[in-house]
Amino acid sequence: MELYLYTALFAPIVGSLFAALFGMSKKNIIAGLVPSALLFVSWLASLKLLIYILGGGEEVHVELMTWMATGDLYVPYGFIVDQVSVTMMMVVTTVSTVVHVYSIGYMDHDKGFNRFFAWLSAFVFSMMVLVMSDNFLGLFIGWEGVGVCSWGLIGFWYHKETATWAANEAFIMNRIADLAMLIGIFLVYWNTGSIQYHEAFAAMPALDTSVLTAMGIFLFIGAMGKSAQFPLHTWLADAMEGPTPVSALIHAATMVTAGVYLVVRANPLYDLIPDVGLFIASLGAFVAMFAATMALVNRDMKRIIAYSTLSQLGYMFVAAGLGAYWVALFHLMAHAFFKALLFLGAGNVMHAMHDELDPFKMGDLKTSMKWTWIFMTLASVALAGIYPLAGFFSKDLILEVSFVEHHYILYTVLLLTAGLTAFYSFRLVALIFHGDDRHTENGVHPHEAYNFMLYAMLPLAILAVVAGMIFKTPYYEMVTQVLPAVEYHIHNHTTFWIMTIGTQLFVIASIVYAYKKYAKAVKVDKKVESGLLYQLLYNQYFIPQFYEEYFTKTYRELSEMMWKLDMKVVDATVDGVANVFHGTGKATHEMQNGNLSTMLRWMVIGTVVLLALAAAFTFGQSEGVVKMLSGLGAI
Amino acid sequence: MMEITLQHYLILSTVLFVIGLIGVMRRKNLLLLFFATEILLNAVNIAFAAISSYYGDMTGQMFAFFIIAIAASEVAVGLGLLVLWYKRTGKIDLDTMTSMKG
Amino acid sequence: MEAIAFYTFAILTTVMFLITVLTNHALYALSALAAGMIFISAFFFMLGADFLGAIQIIVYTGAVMALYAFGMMFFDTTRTVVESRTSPQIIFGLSGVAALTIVAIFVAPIISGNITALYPAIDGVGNSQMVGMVLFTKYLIPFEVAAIMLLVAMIAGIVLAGKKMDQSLTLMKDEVECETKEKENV
Amino acid sequence: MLDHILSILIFFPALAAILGFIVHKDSMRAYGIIVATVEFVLSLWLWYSFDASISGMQFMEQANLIPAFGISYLLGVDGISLFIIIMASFFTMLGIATLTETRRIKDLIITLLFLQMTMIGVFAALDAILFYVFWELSLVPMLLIIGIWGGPLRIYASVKFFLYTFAGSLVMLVGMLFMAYFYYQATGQWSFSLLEWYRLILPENIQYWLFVAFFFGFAIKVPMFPFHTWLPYAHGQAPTIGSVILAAVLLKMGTYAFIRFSLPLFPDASVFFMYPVAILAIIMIIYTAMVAYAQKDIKQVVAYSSVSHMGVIVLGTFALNVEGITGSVFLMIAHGIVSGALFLLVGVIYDRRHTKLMSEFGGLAHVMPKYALIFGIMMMASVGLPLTINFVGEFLSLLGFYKQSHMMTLLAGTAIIVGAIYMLAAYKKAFFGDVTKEENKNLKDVNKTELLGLIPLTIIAIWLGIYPKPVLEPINNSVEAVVQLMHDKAISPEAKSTIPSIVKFETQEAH
Repeated sequence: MELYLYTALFAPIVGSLFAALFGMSKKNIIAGLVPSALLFVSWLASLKLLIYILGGGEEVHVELMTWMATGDLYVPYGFIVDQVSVTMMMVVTTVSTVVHVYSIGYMDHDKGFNRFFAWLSAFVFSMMVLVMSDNFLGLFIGWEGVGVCSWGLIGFWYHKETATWAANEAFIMNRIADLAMLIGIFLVYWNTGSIQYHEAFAAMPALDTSVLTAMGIFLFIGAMGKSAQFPLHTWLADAMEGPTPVSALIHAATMVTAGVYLVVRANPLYDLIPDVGLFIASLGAFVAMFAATMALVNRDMKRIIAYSTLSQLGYMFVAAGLGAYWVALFHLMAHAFFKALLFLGAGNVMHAMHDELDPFKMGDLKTSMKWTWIFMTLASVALAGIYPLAGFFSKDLILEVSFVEHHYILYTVLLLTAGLTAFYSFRLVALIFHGDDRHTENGVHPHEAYNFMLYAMLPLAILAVVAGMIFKTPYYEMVTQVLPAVEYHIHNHTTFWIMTIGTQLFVIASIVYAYKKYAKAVKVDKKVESGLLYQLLYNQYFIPQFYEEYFTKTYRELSEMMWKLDMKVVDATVDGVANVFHGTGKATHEMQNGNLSTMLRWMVIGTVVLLALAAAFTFGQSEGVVKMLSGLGAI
Repeated sequence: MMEITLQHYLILSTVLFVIGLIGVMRRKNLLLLFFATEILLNAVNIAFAAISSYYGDMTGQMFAFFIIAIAASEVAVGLGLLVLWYKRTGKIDLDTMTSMKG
Repeated sequence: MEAIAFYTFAILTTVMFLITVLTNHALYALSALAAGMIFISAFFFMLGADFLGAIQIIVYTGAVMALYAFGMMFFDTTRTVVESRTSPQIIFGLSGVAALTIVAIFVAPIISGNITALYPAIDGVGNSQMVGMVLFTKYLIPFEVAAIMLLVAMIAGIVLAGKKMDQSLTLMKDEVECETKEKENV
Repeated sequence: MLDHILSILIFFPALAAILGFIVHKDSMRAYGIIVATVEFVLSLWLWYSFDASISGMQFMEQANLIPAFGISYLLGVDGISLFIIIMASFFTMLGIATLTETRRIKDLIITLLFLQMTMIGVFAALDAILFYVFWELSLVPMLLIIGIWGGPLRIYASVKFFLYTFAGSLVMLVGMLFMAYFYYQATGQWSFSLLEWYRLILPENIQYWLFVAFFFGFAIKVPMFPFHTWLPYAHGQAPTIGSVILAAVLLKMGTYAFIRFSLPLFPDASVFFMYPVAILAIIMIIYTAMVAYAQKDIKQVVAYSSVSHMGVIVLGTFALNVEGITGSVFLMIAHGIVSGALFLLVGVIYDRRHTKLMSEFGGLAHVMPKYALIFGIMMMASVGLPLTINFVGEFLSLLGFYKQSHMMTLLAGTAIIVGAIYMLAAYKKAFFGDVTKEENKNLKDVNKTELLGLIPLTIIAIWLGIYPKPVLEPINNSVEAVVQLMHDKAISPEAKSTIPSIVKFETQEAH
């Protein structure tokens, strides 16, 4: 099995390096094909491992070599394939294979074609390291690795100011969280003596709760950055500046879920500190609602999907925070499929519309882009959680979890959010594909994407439909071998049915309302748009402006000030000391006027001073002085 | 009248020395400045001789002796230089000697 | 008796030296200095340093003063010396402080208490004899060095002062300059 | 020959430099490269023959210089100094090989070879006076390099560099003399040998004074806040080669000396001054990072980033445990490689455009993709990305210090944030966007000579990031010895408990 493990892990980096060889030359289709093929190999290897694990196999644990060893610290390159990581591996390889194939078409005309695949495969490698590592520091390698790849891919079109700005923003915000993550790792190391998962977790129950809480909080702050939780969420929407396949792979399916993965992975820790778990859940619910509201009014197709991702991440954190780790992971998986599909569909639309992102300038695309329409509608239905698509099984489960755990406030928030989700998803679908044609006037003549791109999307579409239904039971069986096996059933059948059907009806009502409002000619209601609430939502609660105004600008100004301080105070002090000497020299320069008479007078003054000193020493030869002088070596 | 002790001689020597110092500072004429330096040397000589005598040690006299020798050579060389300078500039005023200005 | 002699000579020497320092006439200064030197030799005799006293008279009053006298003739400083005055406060202030500190040091017991004779004088031996003994045993090398130094000084004095006694160096320099100028003009 | 390898390493370049005076100036470059390569091969041989399992000094040489005062010619290397020596010879070789300077090249190469002698001398010397001599001698070639081949403000910069560091080292010298005097008082004989000094346990108050005296010399060299202002000038005015060597090797003298002198000689004082020094280091990290962000000149960004990283090194050193000190020594190597490479990279663009202002560039990634790639890798190494060389050092340093103080480590850890801010901002300004300036449109990408210098550095930066063991292991062994020595020497119980003992079973028996 080790061979499969290494194949799954290293195939992507081989692909990346291969593509990098062509990085600076002209577009070469082979630079896209080889990484895709290698990713497929990686997928096959992961599949093999999945089958092995499903068949009740032992977890595969290998150590490649030592990384760092000093003092008591020992960090190997260790990898583990267990039930959790194999799930993640399958998600990552599946989505990334699809996205790679899709990108061959999507990036067809881009002159950075080869570079793109180098970055993308490197990202997959980092992600694999992240999920397969058997220790916190290995996870951190992947953690930072995906950060860098995300930086490179968001800023892929580096001639665009907005793209590079967004790339830097993403990287720096992630770094803030990474610091907390590092501190968390330090805490784990100094308290448990190891950063290997199993050793560290084994030592944790013996620790003080306050230490564990600190650990949990710091690690979670790390997760917050990567999963773009409030208040570190702004980078995700801006990250949409990157090419759309990137958004599909990184900012929907894989990287942003790393935070959830971390919490799931550290479940022995979070089980010990339910208070932190509750905090995570509350924050998750808040973000779910908060992001959904921003998605309601946004006019940028990709940002709407990005906010939707954010919202779904909130759901996952609710599940993870409440201890339903397997539910969180399950939603992570289902979400990866349908959200990637949604993004890829959006990519098709963008291509067709010549990179137009405003859905209000589209409309009636269903005639020219039938398959994209079908895929996106499917994905949206799945996202909305309509039976029997994937979203129903995973998302409804989270609602149930919160209900069963008696967190009714969370439940209400999530329920409302489910309605909002349905509304904005179908608002988007309705605006893009239905209604009147608003794009021809702009001189755009849409056409469907390449066939192979559509075929590439097909697996995701199928998975988005069936993932929930088919996978739920075997998945549950498998994962609960390592995660706490808690079944969430509402014992009262009546309640269960009322809730399920009620939720479904609520969601369907939202969908119908969205269609009704946007599927026909779009009327812009000026009154609503000038309203406070609309402005608040449209401007993302003014948080980006707030950050720009109070953090970015302050930091810039503070830096300028520091520089001035450095020059005008610190350096000036140094120069001041030098100037004192120089000035003394200048002042005493007068003494050397060349007049012998003056010199003689100075000589006499010197003599007098020396005499005075001699006298002083003569009379001052008390004990103390003698001691001091002997200390100086003068006597 | 009381006995003359070493202190008397030392104080006399000091007084003479200070007179010499006054001369050194006051004189601008090089030749007269030389006179002042002679006073300084003599003042020291008195001190040496006195100490030598009061402690019964010959070292002081020896030093006085060497100082006299040095004074003699100083006068020889100094006057030579003075003459040379006078021939070059026609002056032996200290204020005119400013070539060592820094 | 000794006290009377001491005070007399002390006052005389001080007055002589003060004249030397303060007078405006070079000739007065020279005469006063010569007188002062002789009075100082009196102290030497009083202190029993006969040899030193003799040397003082011979070398100072005889040789050094003669040299100065010749020098003065040479410089023609028989007339009143005109000097630019500097502020007397500084001069006398400094001198006063110097005097005070030196005296203070001299009277401090720590200095005068710790002296022992390095080469004690031997009883019954004359001063000149004594000087000779010490000079030619312990201080032989300094003595020889002093001799060489005197020789060097003599030669230096002759060379410095005696070079081209008949010519004015200043004029000579001017002539050279004039010649070059003339050449340029031609 | 192996017995005298250190002497050979020290004096071979100096000898070659003297011979260099008779070499014709056209063949001087080749001569310089050959000499530096031989030297580098010798240093590699040193590494090859180095026994990593021994924690003490190896290849020791001794000869009495002034026996009356116990001053001797005492050399030796351990895991701490070994790699800095190799790095010194490596960078001299690389520097000469990639030299683009054309003015007075003969003098420059001779100066560089002399500089190499002093650098290796500092790191190999085990006698305080010998150390001091090399320490001060190293100023002279650097003064010449900045003062002759530097930019428009070169005289000011070089004089500032010289006087500032010189003033600091004088205080250090006084400290050394006192140390020897105390040794004399304790044992009745003079010695300046560091190994002898190690055996001396000083009373605490004397330790404090001596620590401060040594601290001045080292801190100015590091340079620690607030003594850092000579560095931006020196870097700003120095030619590329000067900056590279200054950043890569000369700055390491200060931090190396902390580990060699301050910690083992004054363990109690080190514990006492741990927090003050750490506070300075933290100010240094954050403050200079902010200043770096405000810079307009890309070389100044790298210069200030150097200071910021040196802060992490100092912090790691004063963690006073194996993790931290090992990390800081490793970070010295890492910072040498990375900042050296960054200065080389800045030199590349300076050679083409004769300006270092970022506003003059923009969009360089379009015209110089290879350059952008290498710069990108080095930038990522500089911000401490895992699997690059800096991360190992930074992680270990911070990990070590976390044991001492949580809050301070959190503050110091902002290094990874602020570091990313200024580096990414600079990268964005210079490389991203459209090519706006006409002059930049036809810039040539890195040529073969430049690649010759940059590719090895890139490889090392990644190789040691992925597999640091060959370097980390010898360092670790020597650092363990240092920490154990400190633990044994510490007087106050507070210091004893702060500095961990390596020999675990003994302490367990004691309890």
